[in-house]
Amino acid sequence: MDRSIAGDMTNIPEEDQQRMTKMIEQFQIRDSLRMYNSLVERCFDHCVDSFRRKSLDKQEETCVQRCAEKFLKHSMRVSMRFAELNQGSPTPD
Amino acid sequence: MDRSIAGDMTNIPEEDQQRMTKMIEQFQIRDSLRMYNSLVERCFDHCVDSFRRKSLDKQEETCVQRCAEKFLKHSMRVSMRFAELNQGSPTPD
Amino acid sequence: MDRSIAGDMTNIPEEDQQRMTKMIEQFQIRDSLRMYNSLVERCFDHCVDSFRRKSLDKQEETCVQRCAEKFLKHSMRVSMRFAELNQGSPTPD
Amino acid sequence: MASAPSGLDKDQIFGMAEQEMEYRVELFNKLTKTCFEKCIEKRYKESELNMGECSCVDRCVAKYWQVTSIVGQLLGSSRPPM
Amino acid sequence: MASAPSGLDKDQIFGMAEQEMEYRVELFNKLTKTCFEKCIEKRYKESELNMGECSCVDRCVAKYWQVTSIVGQLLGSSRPPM
Amino acid sequence: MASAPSGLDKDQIFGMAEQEMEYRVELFNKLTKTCFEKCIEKRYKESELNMGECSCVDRCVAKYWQVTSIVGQLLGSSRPPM
Repeated sequence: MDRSIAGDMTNIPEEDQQRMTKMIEQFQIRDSLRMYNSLVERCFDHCVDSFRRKSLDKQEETCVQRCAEKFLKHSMRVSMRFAELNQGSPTPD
Repeated sequence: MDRSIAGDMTNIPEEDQQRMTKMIEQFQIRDSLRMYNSLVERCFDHCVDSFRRKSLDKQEETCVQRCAEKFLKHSMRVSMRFAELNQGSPTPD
Repeated sequence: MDRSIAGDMTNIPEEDQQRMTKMIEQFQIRDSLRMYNSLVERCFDHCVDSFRRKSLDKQEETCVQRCAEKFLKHSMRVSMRFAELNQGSPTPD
Repeated sequence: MASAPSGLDKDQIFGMAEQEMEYRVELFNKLTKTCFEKCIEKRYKESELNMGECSCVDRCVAKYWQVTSIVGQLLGSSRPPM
Repeated sequence: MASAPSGLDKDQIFGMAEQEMEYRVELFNKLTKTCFEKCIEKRYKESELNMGECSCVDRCVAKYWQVTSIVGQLLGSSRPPM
Repeated sequence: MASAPSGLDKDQIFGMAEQEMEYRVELFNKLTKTCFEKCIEKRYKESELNMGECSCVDRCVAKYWQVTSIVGQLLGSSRPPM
């Protein structure tokens, strides 16, 4: 997803490249923390509906685990398809 | 919506006004990009439910178009009413 | 919720502590404004469904008031439980 | 706002202005989204707002505004931060 | 981007790059969330995507992309800001 | 954190601290919203939490916390980033 930005970086001074790299890193950290939070929210919401105990039972635990794994696999697949579409349609300005 | 901030800008130095103007511009760009993203999400969600083909059929396309146009008109109407309410109730501190 | 960050602040210079304090303050303001916005959205959504008049009727008003109060009490309870869990499981690294 | 002298305070002023704008934009966006969901026919037969939708939207905005001030009072300020 | 000379403009350039990244990340996240809701079986019998889910996801992404460009055209640019 | 010497690194440290706070605030907000939806009676007959709601909230927070650590393990850290 950083393709066009990376492309723009070839003819700018090194200090700017460093600044850009830092910015991208900060973005990736923030994005992965957000993803973590929404993964927890989504899988909790789908898998936990009973509050008669204060611990997850085995079924809920399995559900959460599969939900999270499935979401990650889904996310990777979307990411691949998304990249293909980005390449398939080069910016016509 | 920038009424009160703009009002405050009359008696501050020019460099600060420039900084404020830039900030407002950045806000407007960010906000329009977010609006674009949520418009796509909303109209896709309302109009596309079948995944037996990889292209939108004519009906889905029309639905998306009307959805987006309707949302924009709705948004303008809300914006007008919102501005009236802001003016109708001057800040009583 | 600022426990670990505050802990880290004991052996850093005063100017950094000030910077950190400001950052935390900014966070708290932003967070309380966001909370305010989502409280309005949630209670409006739960309590207002008729649009034959342009003013809230008594029933809607009471509903909004209780919804908001209840959410605030709920939020405080969650905050207490959350703090206990944070203390109960000290960082194992 | 105009009385703040030093450089440091300026950053805080701009920070506050930024947060106020963020707050207003968010309020407007939530209001727009909520009233779209409450008032707009989702079949999208046409791209215009019909009369029923228009008056629903107007009342929705007015009522949302009132909720804003009820919640604002409850949160301790005499008036929501606008 | 490479033609901007002064220091002040640089901040604006970085600001724009930041907003573009924010936009793309948000687009990707909304796309992922939406297609998960539309295509993935919520009973979670297994942690693998089955064949039906896989092809649904592929088509969902393709269609979402098309919606992106329809809305982009409507908003006045010949092409959504990518 | 205390060992970072130079000015540049400091910005990164503050950046990390900012992101950690953002993460925690978001976690808390999502937890609060989710448990409100799961546990609180939406008829709003009164503004107090009743006994059933209170115990539901307590268990909801405890279970959410457990989900946090299951997902954290799956994402590769031995412990969610708290």
